[in-house]
Amino acid sequence: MNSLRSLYILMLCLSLMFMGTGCWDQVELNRASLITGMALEPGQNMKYRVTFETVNALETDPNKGGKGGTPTALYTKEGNSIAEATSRLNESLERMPLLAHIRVIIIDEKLAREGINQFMDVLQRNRYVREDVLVLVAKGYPASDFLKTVYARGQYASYKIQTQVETYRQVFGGIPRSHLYDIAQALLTEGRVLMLGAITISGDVEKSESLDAIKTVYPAAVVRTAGAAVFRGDKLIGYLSNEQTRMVMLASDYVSNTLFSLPGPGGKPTSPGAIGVQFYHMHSHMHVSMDGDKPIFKLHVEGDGKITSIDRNIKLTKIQGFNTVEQLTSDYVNEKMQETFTYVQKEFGVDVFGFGEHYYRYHFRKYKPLAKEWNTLFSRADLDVKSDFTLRRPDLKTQKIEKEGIGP
Amino acid sequence: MTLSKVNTVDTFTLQLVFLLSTSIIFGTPSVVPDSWLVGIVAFFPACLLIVIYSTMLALQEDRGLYPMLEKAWGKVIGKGFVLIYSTYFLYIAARNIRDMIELIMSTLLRMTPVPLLTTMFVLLIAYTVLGGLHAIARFASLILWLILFMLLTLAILLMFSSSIILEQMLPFLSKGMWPVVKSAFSFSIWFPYGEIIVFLVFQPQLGGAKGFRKITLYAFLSTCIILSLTDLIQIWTLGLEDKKYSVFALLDAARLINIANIITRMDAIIALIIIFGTLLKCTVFLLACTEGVARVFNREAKDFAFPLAVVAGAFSILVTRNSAEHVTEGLKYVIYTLHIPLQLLVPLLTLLLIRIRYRKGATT
Amino acid sequence: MNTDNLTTAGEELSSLEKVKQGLKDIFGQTTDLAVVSVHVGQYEGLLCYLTTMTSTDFITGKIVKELSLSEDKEQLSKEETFRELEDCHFSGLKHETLQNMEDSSNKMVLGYAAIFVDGLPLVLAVDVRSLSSRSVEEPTSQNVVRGPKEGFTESADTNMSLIRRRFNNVKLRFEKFELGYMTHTAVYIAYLDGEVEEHILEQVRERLNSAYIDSLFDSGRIEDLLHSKGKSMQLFPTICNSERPDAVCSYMINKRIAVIVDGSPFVLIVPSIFTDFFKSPEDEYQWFVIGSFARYLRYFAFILSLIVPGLYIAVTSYHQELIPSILLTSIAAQREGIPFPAGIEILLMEITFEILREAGTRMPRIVGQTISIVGALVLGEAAVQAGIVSNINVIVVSLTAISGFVAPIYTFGAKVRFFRFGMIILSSLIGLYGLVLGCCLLMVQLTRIESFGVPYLSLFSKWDKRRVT
Amino acid sequence: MIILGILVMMVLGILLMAMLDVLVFQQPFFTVLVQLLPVYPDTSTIYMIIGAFVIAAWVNFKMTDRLKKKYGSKSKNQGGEKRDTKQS
Repeated sequence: MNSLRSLYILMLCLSLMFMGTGCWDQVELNRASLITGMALEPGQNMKYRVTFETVNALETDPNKGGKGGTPTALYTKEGNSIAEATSRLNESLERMPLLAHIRVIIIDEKLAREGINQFMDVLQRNRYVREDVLVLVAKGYPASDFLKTVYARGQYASYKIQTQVETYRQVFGGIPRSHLYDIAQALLTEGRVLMLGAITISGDVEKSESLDAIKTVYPAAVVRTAGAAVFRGDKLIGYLSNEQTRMVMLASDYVSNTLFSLPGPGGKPTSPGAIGVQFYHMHSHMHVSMDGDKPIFKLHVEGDGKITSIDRNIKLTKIQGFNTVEQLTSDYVNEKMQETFTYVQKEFGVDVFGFGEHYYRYHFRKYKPLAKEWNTLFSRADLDVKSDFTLRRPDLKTQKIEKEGIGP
Repeated sequence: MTLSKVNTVDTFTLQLVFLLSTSIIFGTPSVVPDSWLVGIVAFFPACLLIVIYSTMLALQEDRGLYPMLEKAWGKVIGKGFVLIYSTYFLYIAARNIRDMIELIMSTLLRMTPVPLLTTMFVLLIAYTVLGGLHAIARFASLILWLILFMLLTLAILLMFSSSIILEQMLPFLSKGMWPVVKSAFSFSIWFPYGEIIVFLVFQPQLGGAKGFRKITLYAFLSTCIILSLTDLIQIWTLGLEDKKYSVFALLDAARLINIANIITRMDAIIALIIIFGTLLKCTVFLLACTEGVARVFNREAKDFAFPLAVVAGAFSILVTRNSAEHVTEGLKYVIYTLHIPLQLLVPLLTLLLIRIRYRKGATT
Repeated sequence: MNTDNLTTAGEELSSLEKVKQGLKDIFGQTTDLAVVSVHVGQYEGLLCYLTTMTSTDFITGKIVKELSLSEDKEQLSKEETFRELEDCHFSGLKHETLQNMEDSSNKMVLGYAAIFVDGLPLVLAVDVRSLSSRSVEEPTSQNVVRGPKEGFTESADTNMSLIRRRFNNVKLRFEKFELGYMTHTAVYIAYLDGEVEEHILEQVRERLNSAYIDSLFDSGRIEDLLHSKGKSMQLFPTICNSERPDAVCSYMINKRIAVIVDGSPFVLIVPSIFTDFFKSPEDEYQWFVIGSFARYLRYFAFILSLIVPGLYIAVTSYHQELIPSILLTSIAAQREGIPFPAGIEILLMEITFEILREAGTRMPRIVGQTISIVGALVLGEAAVQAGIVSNINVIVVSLTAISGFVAPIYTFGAKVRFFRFGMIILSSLIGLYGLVLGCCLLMVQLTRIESFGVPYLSLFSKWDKRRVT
Repeated sequence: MIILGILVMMVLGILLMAMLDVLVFQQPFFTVLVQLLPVYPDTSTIYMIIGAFVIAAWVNFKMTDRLKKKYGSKSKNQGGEKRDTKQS
């Protein structure tokens, strides 16, 4: 038996030796670098130019206190496909690229106009790129500039852009859901149009490449959300502003809390006496019906919120006060919705609101014959918006603080 | 070792985990949009299978499948059929190992050589086979808790990360009911439910005809419910259209979990749970195969465990060259050439033969 | 005279000289052999005993007083005095009459005093055994906050009395076995008649009778003997041991048998299943919610101590996509300058921890405190400062080490630490897949073992009567 | 007998797979069989099959028992008086 026992010990040592070298799939953390952002642009002599944002781990850790270098390093590679560009990354990067932690993919405007479906496949097929990666369209600036912006506290650009977009959607709702998964979803489902978030830069990019850009109070260049990019099929056809995107998102029930500021009685948006109404739970239901060959869209928006500011004196102690504000908000929202609807009909002629998808899901048989020319039908349709909002409470003050008469 | 009955709850869990384990990875083949209906529709013809098998058992005082084959077809042909069934079980075990390895290679590892992974897995299976049916039944109840817990957390986390949209299942029966019924009859009845024939082999230990009928009915019912629920979750998250394009639908559904960027990236855990399931399923198949081969070459069933397991591993590498061949073979050809004859025709013929042969003489 | 004496030493014991010579031959020059000439009735006699097996005042108090009483009786023949001595004087003590020298010497070794009468072939052996043993103290290895503080001691008699005192029940049975043909140690099994499964009792008796070992000093030795025969290497212990009489009694109530070995404070509980190793008696004395919470905590700690090092290696060097990005960047930042791969680093720290633990137990108590200070501060901090080991590695190793000690039964904890090394090696070879295979192996092993026909880990199946393993 | 069993199962398995491949690839039986045999890229399956046969031989000729007899270790609890050395 003891000969067998010595055999066991020998095997154990063998496996230990094996362990030292580590086997096939082992990628040591200090011999790998995280890729957290990608910017896709049309290349000069190759089809695509891909800029990778790699993270220098020591810098991103504030309490670790790196040597003050920039937390990220950008590498640009050209290739006839995204996969080729990624595999050529090691021409200049010495470590193994880890694609698992990509947060943001920024597509250049020119590429988006040619159609994004031709190069999207590698991102959907690769197991490392998660489905909840943000895909954004760069408006007005080349895509790689967005990764050049620098921020304090060791934050890297793509982390900042992702958190900014997420919080903006929660607070205001002015940017659509534009994850990788939504692209596949939009391209496949009937009657649904692809809408991606658009971002732009305010400030001058050249100055913001080095760390001293964040020493000034007013940062040199800041990434700003710019509403939504509308696609016909997979080709970019135009942009919507933040407010219009919010209205479209509200129609397709993606917005839960937002704030409307109703203009004063003067009729012009800048007239004094505006009222701010904050909503926390908003829902919208659609109903699509065909009248002959003209579709009728009924949209019912409900909201539950509170009054945040009144610039003119409305007595909120009386029920009448609340009713007037609710009436004002619903008129404002109906009017804005109608405005956006006609703008989209004229400008893009593409069903951005999701009425087609609703009709496809709930009345498949009726929708089937119309499927081909739904967009033309959409641009002829008319919208009937009904919204009822309930405002619960005026926060801390009953009405606007003004002196009514003499004495208390 | 006296052959004592495995208690009923353990048999139920064994059959349930056996039916659930591989069909969870791929779900019912999404040839038809409403694939979750296919699972439910396939339940009723599957009961027909139970009826055939339990009458076979009742006729022969609960002796296993192999003695019944020999009794019905006589010594030589009977032994031939036993060998055919053993190869059939070995082949399915090889296919299951191949499925699992495909999953591992596309979610967890990349460059590790497949033969090494298969050999380690196969040696583990052989070790479990040595344990005998009682140990496997208890192991099944352990895994059942794991699988149910995993499915539950998956559903809850998906709900919290608000990626379950009920509307996505909606164009309900857009192509009408007939494709669903057709796919139920041509695929789903054989794939998860038909494989219950393996349990005919261990009948003396699993509680005879009456027990078999009752337990398998409950097992089929709960499998049908759990499977259609998993399919529903996949459809709710991925949408009817997108489900066709993902190789591992449950995995893609699990990748959508993202709660405040902390509880995210759960897909590897799904892959791990499926390893447990496949381990159990291959063990049961190999146990049946070793039983058959031992019966033909009249040696102890335990001796065949390790060699046969390694052969199954070798077959799992040889069985297909690429996944397209794997899928087409699995969906179309294996069903017509293997599942239908061996799960339906041969049992029916054996039934008739026994009834004719032993109608006149006393039932020996 | 000497020669024939040797041959006939067994049968005829008439003259005292022969007896003395016979004893000299058997016992040699052991200093603790006492041969005292004494008066039995009116006749000369010899009192022989081993001084180490009894206390002197016991001998003077009991035996000598009785013998002197028998002196002033009237004239009786040798047999009557011997009978009278046996019936009335020593009736209180356990005694036997023997014929030959070999039996009497065997009895003397077990703590009996042998009384020879000149010219009478009979020998009276009286039980005078009274060993000084440790008094009942608090158990060292399994202590509880709320619960009795009594622990078992080395002597089997006090252990049995501790158990009997808790069971004022006629059904409690003790059975004596003798093991080890060199040491003849006494092994008792205690059980509640009617409660215990008959076929388990049969197996235990059969195993103890057929046990073939030369010496037995601690109950640990017979643990693997009590295992079922022919089973290959069992990864998990199937016999639970405990130092606390209340724990043993609570086990005995739900159908267990206690095996008490003379000379070892650890009483074995047979058959024991997986959940017994996580039961500490304290759980019953508290509110059941807290008790069960503590128990689930132990299960969680058991799993933690097995899985966490393997998981750490797999996640940092094989599947980076499994952990959120912020956590990964912070780990990457810490591991920037570390020379070793994660597997070797964890193994290094585990081995240093094992050395520390071993030194802590072997080191005499007073110096023990320094070990923990040296270990934690010097090795942990210095290694991190020197950049050999990363911070998170120290956290992982210490977390697993501590959670390894949560199992109430020490031997179980020791085995779990052994599996952890296996998991580390597996997960550093092929990542998470290896870890899962390791878990599968353990789970398969768990569900396969049966201790005495009782399934080791079964959620549903009750005890299986007919299985014999 | 075990080696024979394994051989039979091997042949039957390969025949089954070849039959299925004939159906799937619609090629004649022999070309399919050649592709199926453990030639590149599955050369490792040859080692596995050889391994299977080695284990089968090992179990068939009860090598472990022979090895035990040959260098059976002097287990500790032997020795002492010449009792009947019944191995426990």
